[in-house]
Amino acid sequence: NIPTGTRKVNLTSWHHDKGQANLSNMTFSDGKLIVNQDGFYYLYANICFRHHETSGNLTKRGLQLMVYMTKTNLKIRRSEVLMKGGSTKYWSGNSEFHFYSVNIGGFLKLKTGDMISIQVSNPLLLDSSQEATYFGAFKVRDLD
Amino acid sequence: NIPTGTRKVNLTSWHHDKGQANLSNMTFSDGKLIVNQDGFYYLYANICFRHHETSGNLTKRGLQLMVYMTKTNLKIRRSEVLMKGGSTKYWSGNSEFHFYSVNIGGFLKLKTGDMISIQVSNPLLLDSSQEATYFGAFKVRDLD
Amino acid sequence: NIPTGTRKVNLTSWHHDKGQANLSNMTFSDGKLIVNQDGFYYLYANICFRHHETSGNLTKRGLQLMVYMTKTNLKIRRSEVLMKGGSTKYWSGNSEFHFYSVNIGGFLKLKTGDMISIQVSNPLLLDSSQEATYFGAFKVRDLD
Amino acid sequence: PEFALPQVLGSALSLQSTLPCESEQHYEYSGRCCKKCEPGKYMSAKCTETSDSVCQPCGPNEYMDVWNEEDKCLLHKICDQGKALKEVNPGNSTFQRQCACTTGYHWNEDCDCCQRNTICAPGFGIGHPVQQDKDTRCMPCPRGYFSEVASSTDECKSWTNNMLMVLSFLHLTGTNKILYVLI
Amino acid sequence: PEFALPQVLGSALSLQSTLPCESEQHYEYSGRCCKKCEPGKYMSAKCTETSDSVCQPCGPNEYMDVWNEEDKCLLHKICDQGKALKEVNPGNSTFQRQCACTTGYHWNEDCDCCQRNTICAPGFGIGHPVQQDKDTRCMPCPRGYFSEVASSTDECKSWTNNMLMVLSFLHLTGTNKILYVLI
Repeated sequence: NIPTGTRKVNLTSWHHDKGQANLSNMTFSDGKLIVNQDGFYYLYANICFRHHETSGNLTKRGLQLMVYMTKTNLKIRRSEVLMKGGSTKYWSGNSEFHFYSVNIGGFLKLKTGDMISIQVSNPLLLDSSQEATYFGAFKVRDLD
Repeated sequence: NIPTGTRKVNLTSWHHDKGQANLSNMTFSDGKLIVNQDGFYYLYANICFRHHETSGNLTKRGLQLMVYMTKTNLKIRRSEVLMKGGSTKYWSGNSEFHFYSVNIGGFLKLKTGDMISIQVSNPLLLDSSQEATYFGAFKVRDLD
Repeated sequence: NIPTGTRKVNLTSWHHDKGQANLSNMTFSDGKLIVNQDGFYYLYANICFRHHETSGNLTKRGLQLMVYMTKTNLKIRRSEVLMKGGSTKYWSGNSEFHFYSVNIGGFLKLKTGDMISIQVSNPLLLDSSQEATYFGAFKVRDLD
Repeated sequence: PEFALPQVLGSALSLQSTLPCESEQHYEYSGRCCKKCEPGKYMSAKCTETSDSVCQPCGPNEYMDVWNEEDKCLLHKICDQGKALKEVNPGNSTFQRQCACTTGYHWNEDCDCCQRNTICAPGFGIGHPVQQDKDTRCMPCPRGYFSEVASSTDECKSWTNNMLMVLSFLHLTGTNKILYVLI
Repeated sequence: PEFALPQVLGSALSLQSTLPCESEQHYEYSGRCCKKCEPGKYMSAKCTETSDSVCQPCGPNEYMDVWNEEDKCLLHKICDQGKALKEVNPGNSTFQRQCACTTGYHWNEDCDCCQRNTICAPGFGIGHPVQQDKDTRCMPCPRGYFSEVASSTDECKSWTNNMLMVLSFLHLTGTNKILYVLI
């Protein structure tokens, strides 16, 4: 069975230049978006989870399908969850396919060197197509 | 009964100038937003589904309530799903009202002539009030 | 038991300058964001609901976990729901923890003096940590 | 400030007491006191030093129920049958459309939906007046009345007219025992 | 660059080897080597050619536990009773607040929630030491011990003190059959 309680996992294998992925004025390394310019940014993520009965039964316990966007600030060696979203789910056996998507977004102050990364629960259930699971950031304006 | 698996339907009848709807620097025709200027845009959609027992029973099978945002590029006569979101749902008969909303959003490169449209599953379950179901785009900056 | 049908409540106690909260070029008073400059703004909110069995049983009826973003226009003494999102939920007793997040966002025209506020159903179930429940707005550009 | 503070009643003389422009039907703009647009219209152009405000009628499915400076009318809401709502007043360009829940349901502000009316248990009947779109009020049947059903629409029935019913009931079944009930 | 590359050990002579400014308590800014703000404070203004960094104390419900150049303190987390959390250390301006799950539950990193402790089946008892906020560890009862209940708190009981219990049990019920058990 697919373990429901798999540990919260850091997602590192993102496309950053293929398909709809784009990167400019930010650096991408080891699954993290690194800020090059202080400013106010709009950060967002969309994560889709799915399960098909052909992948085996889910354990009877409920699932908690979650996404966390984390900021790592090397100067104070601190990681902080910026935003989170998700839902507990009861994906019973009698339906052949289950699907759930969560979207988070917010306008936040970022400094040069800040690193943005995504963690999810139950990575085995991820729908990793590019239109389903993605995250990003764009600078809206300078700091005051 | 309301068929659960109704085909994915293209939504065309949007208000573009009444109530909260607005249109500037983009063209709206036949339910599609047409891009007039190359650039990086933030695209978003919010879709609400609802069912009241007075509208009849839903079939026992689960529902899959989905939204898809599609880009059509006439030059290469190609349509591509940019973003998707939604959830499988088990709306049982014993509750008089069911409701579910899905939100998707993302920062994408668009070119003049690109056409953005929205498809949903189960259109009969749409809550079409303006604060419930809407979509849009705004240009954030020029291409590099 | 936690009453499911608690009245829609206006959320007023937001941090506006602590932690990740920020405020510039807008005024915050009595839980409302007040617009100081006409323009097109992107408005967003993320609300998390949670229930742990140690807080007592939820009544058997379903829950409807909703967020509403409202604009109050003093000139015409009118309040209007700009955006809404949420889901009906059936949080049964046999699981120790339930969680659900909803995200809404949209690009809207706002005028000086417009006041933006958030209402939710079931405020007792709110997860009030800063990464879970927040709302905001940023100006994208001037009116045409 | 966007709008001037209302004059305090009985305020003492002020040197240059100009009548306040800002009122229900007027607004101050480019140094002039101009007329707002009447209900049913929106302001397509504000006044200038040389021209008055320009007002246009609301389009179909729109309304504006106050004097205003808005650049657009408000959109009528939808009486969504899919939410068990029906239209009770279509509204017009100066009056907002009104919806109500179909019979047996009432609008619940909390869930923004039509919720089933409360079912009155046996021994209770619905209270009067029955208001559309409001939940049933169950009242215990007073002396001389009864209700033997659980219902969200039935009132308490008085014993008297039920005596006949009981008799007819008996008659129907052919047994001639008469129920003696202490009134 | 924001921070200078650490000098490679044993690097050869470099022409102008100035001591690196960037350290736990210092930062380089406008050509000077300035002092960071101590734990419990944030930096309301960076140093300039002529003035030092300006540090302000964290406000209520805030903390900063390192030397820093941050323009704001961090917000203490909430020990949310609604998630079965309780405060084990309120924290202060230099130390983050600590929460833990109420008894019978343990923090599960995966769901970010307090999960019920595992219940040890009969024949198993809880392992020691029992750690707050950690799941029960169920250990099979070794020879001479037993557990006849499913519990997340009970240890294996040794036969000896239970023999009396069995006897008393028999005594109670009056039958005098003695259980001979091979130890």
